[in-house]
Amino acid sequence: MPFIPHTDAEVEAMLAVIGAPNIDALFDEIPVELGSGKLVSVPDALNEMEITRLMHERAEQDSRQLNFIGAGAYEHHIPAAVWQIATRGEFYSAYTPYQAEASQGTLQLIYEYQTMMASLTGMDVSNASLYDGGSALAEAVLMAVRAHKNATRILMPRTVSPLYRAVVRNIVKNQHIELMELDYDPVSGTTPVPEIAVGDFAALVIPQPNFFGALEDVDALTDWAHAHGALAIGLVNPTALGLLKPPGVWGERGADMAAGDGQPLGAPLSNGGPYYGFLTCKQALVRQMPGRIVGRTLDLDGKPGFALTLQAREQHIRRSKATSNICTNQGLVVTASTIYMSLLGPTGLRRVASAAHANILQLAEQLCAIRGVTRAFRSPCFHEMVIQLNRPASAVLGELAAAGILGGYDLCADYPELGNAMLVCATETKTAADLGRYAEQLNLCMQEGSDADI
Amino acid sequence: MPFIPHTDAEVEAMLAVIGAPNIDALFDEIPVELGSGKLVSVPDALNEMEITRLMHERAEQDSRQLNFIGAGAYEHHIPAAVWQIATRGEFYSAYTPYQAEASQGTLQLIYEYQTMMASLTGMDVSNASLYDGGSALAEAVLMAVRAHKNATRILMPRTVSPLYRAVVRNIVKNQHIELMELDYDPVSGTTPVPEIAVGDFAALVIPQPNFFGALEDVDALTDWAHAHGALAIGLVNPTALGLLKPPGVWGERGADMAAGDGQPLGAPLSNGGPYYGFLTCKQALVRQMPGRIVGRTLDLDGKPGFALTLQAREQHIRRSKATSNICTNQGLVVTASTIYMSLLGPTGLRRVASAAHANILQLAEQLCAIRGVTRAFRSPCFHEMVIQLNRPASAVLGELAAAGILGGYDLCADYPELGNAMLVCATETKTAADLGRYAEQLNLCMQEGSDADI
Amino acid sequence: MLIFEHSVPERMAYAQMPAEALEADDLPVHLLRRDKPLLPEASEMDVVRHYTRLSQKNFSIDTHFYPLGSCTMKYNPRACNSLAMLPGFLNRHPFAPVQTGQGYLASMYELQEILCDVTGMAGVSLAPMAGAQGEFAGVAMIRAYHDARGDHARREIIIPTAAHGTNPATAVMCGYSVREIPTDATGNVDLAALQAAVGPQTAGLMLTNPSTLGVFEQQIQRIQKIVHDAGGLLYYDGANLNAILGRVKPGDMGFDVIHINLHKTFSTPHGGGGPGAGPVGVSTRLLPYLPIPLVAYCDGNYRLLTEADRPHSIGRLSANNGNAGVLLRAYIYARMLGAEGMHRVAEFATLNANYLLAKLRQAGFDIAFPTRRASHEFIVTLKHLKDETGVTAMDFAKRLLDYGYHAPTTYFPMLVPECLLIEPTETESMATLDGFVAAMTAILAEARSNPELVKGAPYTQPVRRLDDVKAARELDLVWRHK
Amino acid sequence: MLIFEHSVPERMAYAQMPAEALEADDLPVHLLRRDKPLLPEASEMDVVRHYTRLSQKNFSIDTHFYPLGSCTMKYNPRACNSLAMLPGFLNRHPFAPVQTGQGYLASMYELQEILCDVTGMAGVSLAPMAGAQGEFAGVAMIRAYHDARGDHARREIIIPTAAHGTNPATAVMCGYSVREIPTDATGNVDLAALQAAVGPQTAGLMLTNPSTLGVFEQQIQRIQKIVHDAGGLLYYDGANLNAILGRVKPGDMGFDVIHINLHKTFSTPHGGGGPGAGPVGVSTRLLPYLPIPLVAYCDGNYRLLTEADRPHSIGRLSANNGNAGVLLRAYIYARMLGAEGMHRVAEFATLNANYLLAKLRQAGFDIAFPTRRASHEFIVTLKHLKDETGVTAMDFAKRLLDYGYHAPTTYFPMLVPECLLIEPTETESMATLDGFVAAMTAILAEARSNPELVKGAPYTQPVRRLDDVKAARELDLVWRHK
Ligand SMILES: Cc1ncc(COP(=O)(O)O)c(C=O)c1O
Ligand SMILES: Cc1ncc(COP(=O)(O)O)c(C=O)c1O
Repeated sequence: MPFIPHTDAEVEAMLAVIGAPNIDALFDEIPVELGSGKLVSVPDALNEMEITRLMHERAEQDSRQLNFIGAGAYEHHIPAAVWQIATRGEFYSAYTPYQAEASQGTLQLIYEYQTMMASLTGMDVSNASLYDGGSALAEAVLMAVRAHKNATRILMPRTVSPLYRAVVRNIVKNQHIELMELDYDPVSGTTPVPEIAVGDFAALVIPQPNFFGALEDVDALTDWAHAHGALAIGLVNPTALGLLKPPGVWGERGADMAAGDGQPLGAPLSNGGPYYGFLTCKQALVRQMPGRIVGRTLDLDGKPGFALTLQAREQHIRRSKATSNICTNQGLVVTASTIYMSLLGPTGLRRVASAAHANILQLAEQLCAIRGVTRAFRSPCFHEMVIQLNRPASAVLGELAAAGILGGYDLCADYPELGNAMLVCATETKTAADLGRYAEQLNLCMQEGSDADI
Repeated sequence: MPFIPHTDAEVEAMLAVIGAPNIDALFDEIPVELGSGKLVSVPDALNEMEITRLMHERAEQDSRQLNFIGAGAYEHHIPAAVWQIATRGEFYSAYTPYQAEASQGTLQLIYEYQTMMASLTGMDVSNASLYDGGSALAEAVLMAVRAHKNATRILMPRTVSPLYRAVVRNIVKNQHIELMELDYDPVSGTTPVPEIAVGDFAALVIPQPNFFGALEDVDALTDWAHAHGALAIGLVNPTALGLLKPPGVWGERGADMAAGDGQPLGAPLSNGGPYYGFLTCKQALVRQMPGRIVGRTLDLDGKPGFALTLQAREQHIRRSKATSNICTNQGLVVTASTIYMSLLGPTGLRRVASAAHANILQLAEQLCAIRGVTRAFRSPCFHEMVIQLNRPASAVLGELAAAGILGGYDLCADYPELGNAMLVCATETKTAADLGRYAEQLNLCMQEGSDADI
Repeated sequence: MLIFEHSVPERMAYAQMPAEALEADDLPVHLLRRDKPLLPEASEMDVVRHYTRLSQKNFSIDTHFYPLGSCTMKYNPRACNSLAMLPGFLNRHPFAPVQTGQGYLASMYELQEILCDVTGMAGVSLAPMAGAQGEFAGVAMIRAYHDARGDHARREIIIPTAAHGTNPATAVMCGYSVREIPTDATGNVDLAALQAAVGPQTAGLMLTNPSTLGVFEQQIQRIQKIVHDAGGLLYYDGANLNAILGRVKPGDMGFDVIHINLHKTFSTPHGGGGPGAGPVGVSTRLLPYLPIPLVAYCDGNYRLLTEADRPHSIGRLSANNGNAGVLLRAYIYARMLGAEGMHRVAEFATLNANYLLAKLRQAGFDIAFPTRRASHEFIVTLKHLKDETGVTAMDFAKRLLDYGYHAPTTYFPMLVPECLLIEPTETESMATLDGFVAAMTAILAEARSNPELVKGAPYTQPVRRLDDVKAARELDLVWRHK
Repeated sequence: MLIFEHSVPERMAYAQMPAEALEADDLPVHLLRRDKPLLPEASEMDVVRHYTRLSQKNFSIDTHFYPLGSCTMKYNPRACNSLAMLPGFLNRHPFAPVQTGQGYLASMYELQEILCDVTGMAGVSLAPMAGAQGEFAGVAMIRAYHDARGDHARREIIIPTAAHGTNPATAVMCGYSVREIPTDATGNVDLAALQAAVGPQTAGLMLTNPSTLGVFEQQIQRIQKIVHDAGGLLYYDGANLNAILGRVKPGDMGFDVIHINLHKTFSTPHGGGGPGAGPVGVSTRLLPYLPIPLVAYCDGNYRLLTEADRPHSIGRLSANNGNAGVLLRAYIYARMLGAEGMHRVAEFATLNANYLLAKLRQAGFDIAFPTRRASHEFIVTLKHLKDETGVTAMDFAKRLLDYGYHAPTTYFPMLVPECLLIEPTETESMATLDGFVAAMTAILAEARSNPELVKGAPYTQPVRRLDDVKAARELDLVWRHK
């Protein structure tokens, strides 16, 4: 049987030691009325050769196109070293590092990750990861409510990804937390400082860049939150932090927490996962932090080493009083990400960010030169922008896809007020030729389409 | 600069220690008249992102087709574990294990490889690899001449791959070694026992299976060689040895050496390389063996360990008197191959061999049912066979290729006497559907072609 | 040495640098970063060498026997890794049109079907990203079910004291309070206590079966009846599914919802902490509430169902499609096992556990539930040894590392003192188990003859015993330049 | 433990087994195998675990500084590995029609061009599978050249005593006898001896430059003239090309033929012993003789040239296309370096070597050629230390392993007693070099204060010092069941 090493002779010997006549006897405590458990729709086994062929065929079906979709998952170059090292058996097939002395590889790596992520976001402390950006934001919201003690309302701008807002809602809704949406300025596409005089808000979420790719006035928003007794939660794209001011220094006192999706730092698009959520905060909030945290300590000989710490926050110790139910996190992706950040360093990350930014500017120029295409918002953007079309976005996207181009993310369902709008992304992976090809093809669609519309 | 870690400050500090004003000064012993060495046709650097895209595009150009070509390089399933482990940095980026204590991984693996390869071929000793099958055969020939002492003629059947014969010729020709070709029986496609009464032959090469895929009467040939004072060199496909009698027990006394290409044991087709040549022999010949050999020994504490041994045969000690000039061999492919053999084990290898054999039988039946297609030879075959067509093989192969099928290896240039003949291979990778697809397509070609020919 | 200690200002891994772009002078200066983040400034080789060496400091399945109870550390087939990482899968954007993802979606659809069969449930959602999120989805569905019926009085989830910590933590995240019930001396749920606990306030019961004590709950049918009769639903923590795979189905036990840890039973790698995948399966009555996305097949095409298709869904729990790459690995594994192979998993996992139990008992170890069959795992208690020698379960665990074995789970479940929860899994051979027994036996002798030796362990690891108290007291969570 | 010791009769890695085919009853029984070959009978996990752990017993570039002189152990970019192993490249049969291999062939064609530029030669063949086979091809071409001119008297190849062993061994394989000439005190060829050696019997000279002594041959032009004037040709052993890459071209030195070790200068991995690639470059007069296959570009297509196209070729040296996968890695590396990066290789390799030399000299080590610049490598001789303390170069080398550094090349070149040939390469940082100097300095002190300590080294490796004599005397080359 696949992956079972036993020979018949060994099975006999083992049963003799146990004193059981056969393997079935080992299940004699299971009430027979529960049935045989016979599998009826699991197909017969494929050997590795057969499954290899099948999966190659399927992967080839999933064709590679020129991708301009972002919307929370970004195509970046991932150095070859990243996954070659992350998938080494010692990282790949280890469990959560409960036995610290036999897990120094993973533990030291997480400590290094925490350092990088805290510094990147301008915070003091990072945990070892959460599931993804959306669930990290949900945990940040729960954390804010715990920290604030007096308030359970959260201000949530509509410029936060609608997918993230849905996730947060689904996760926190049973705990009587109210999410109050804030509308955006239709000209700038950013969130104005709220005009709510006072209120019992636990926190304000501040996305940077926001879902439209636009840059929020994070200083003003942070200061407003603090002035109103609320915590400020920065929701950030970590690549952008190569270029943009980190949450820790927003406004007068800096945001209190930062969360986001670590995918841009070394995780492939991979149909949407596995990615990972990061969460960092100021020192004062560390005991409210959900998830694993690694600390540096000393061994019996006084030599430095690493171990999971502050476990009293966690479910396996605190059970119903834990800061979260999270147990397994996204360790391997964090491993990859740590290697990614190490390979890029501050200069590489800044260059990736600026190259992406330069690309979207160039793309914006080319696309907006096309008749029927306009830019939706005036504010500066990072590497995504919203364009509005004089034809249905879904039709245009379909035509582009037929030509091998994934043109963007259709905004109509989430932001009907924007009309035929779509969110377009260009990362550092796009060459001038790629941008040109997109513009040319969109130009064709818009012309033919408007002809067709007549 | 790519892969150079130095910062400007470090360069300054290092030059100061050296006492040189700049890097150029370090080259002051090179006569200036030799020119600047400026590169004129090396293109500008691509970063990893750019080269990744380029190579992906090129690899996609090299399309995957349904392959029935063998002729010395065979498509087999390679377990995923094989190259994932072989490319671990510790194997991949180590040098030849000169410092034994710091190279026990590689050394033990080679010792295990030697054991497997010696057993597979039925010999006592194996070296650690040669370049490929062709050059291994050349080394076997040289070894036979050294061992024999009195003769420099080698009997070389025409059923040995023409490519191997060319390689052997090119490598041994400057050492006054004569290669005498033996013709094959046109009915069986195998080598009859030579009808040469006596002669000064150093060795007879015995291919099993031979280039036509047919099985030679190895016992008779081996005994004939020994009866005539010549050594017997088995040239074998290692996969076939899962099923076929190993050279070490051919005839009364067994062949003296076995050589071949290790590619079928875990090396991808990869445009022809890297593969590796294996060479095994009886104990008596060990000191004539070219290439590296690993031995087991003890350390200072009496613990077993592994080290390169019998180095007095090798060029770095013996220089002009060495058994060969080989230095670097094909270590990493041997690493992969050792893992491959371990994963398959005796049962797996036998099953691979029988599955391939069963496939060629089935294919033979289907192809020979097509009008204008006949089997060239009557003898049993392993996993390759020669078919003859009533149309030019090159045209048929071209038409098959256009339909996505690589139909075989055209024999016309090397064996014009066979007419429109080609060598067809089916390994365990082929499903019944694959065989059917080939037969159907060939049927089409033969019909349309003969129409076209009219 | 930390990666930061390899860092030198201005050093770069040049091949990873895109060309310097024009300055982003269109961006407002006050929004730009002024400091340089503390990322390493290292060469590519520095980084490769650092992390390659770091990896060697781990125990892992690929290097060691790892009998960590409750974690099902079995062989992670290498093919699952390489096939799930084929470029066609890796490069696809989650929001790319479904036509470009039929290969991936077909695999997900078939995985849903396979998991339905395995669990005996009516429907499965692959969305949850780990066991705990699967629990969350499950309990949220229980709540949605009661809420939909206007049954708002059910504010309590019943959980046995032996349960994994995620169970009570999850119940609380879903807005429930937790009522714990005890386990009886043989490791079964205390039925009387359960009977006393249920009532109109009962939203449901969360049960792990086989339990974290390593035994199959023999009264499972009565438990089911008690809870259902009280109007509650039954949640099955499927983390221990490896023990019953292909032997008995939770659906056949009458459960309403189950989560499965694919990173256990379906052998996706644990990656030093994750990612996992925690699909949930449900009985018919909970079908409408399954979290999205779900994969549907219609008109010859696979597609993802969303809120629009599933108005009663508890919604999405991830911004994208959950841990797609993990799910692919599980699918590949399932296909390689096939029905027959899957039946064998529980059989041989159970054989290994019972063999190890028998051998350790022979070697003089105290088994926590000596009258019971082990499921795929079992508990040794070192209480007597500690009383006798002062050697604790933790000391014992650390000493095992010196013998080249990862330690079993220690101090969980909490109700057995000085416990070692041992799970060998089906992929380990008899020889490995015998080696482990020999090590355990040797340590037992050491504990008696030289307890200080055991208490000082480990001696052969990159570090000696670490000071956890100091770690928590003098928090050092990020590195700073000296 | 050997893999065979994990073996149990009838155990199998089932996922790797094709279904049992029908018995091959059409095959004559006397041709069938009767015994079971001694291959391991192990589970997939056994195998993965065994070889993963085995790998950890190696030093390698990915884990250690590896200053092995003459071997150019520099960083092997990981991208070269993953890109050369893309399925499109891996799955192509060498005899597939050229239309299906244009991506691969384009890369090979461009690599030929790049290597022509780098060597300053008129043509390059990628066929040879390692340096020694490149040498063979080169000397065979020299012979073909003389033979073609009917110049059959030239039966001798001149080789400096410092040369690598492959040089004389190759000459003999090509049917030549070898005349050795000495090196002078400064490390240059002894010109008088060369002058005396050449004559009508001279087929050619094989020279390594920079030499294996780590110095650039200053009289290269005069050597060239002496040999050419005598009617011989000049062979350039390019194993040390890393020292001059982009600084000076062998073609500009007047050489007729060169081989290049791509597994050194072009950073293809050494793989614990290979595979390498040893392309040969030639001047115009040797062009017709280049080994096949060569890649040509015509009418918009790349194709392989064979005997038919190249009737004077020395022919093929491999049954297929040489080490194609290694060549792909070299091509990728070359493209990542680009012209500018290639110029920098020699500069920084030389900077590192001279820095290390200066530091070691300061630390009290004897430099073999103290008046010379180091090229990319240099020699330390421990003759005095040995006389003083009994500690040999080998002892010193073994002790370095304990400090976490791979040893330099020892006892090569043979003419310097107790030598260490040290080659840091350009990819190592100043900090690494400083660490190495500190270790060397510490061992020097140990050798003086406690020579036995050094002679007993290593202490930290999987084994202590191994008995080479026993290995050669009591041959144990294959494992046998006890
Ligand atoms: C019994 C049990 N339930 C739940 C979980 C939680 O699963 P996860 O870690 O995937 O969130 C675990 C895993 O440790 C477990 O053992
Ligand atoms: C100077 C010199 N020449 C030739 C060779 C032979 O090269 P290869 O080992 O690739 O055959 C080497 C390699 O060790 C060398 O250092």
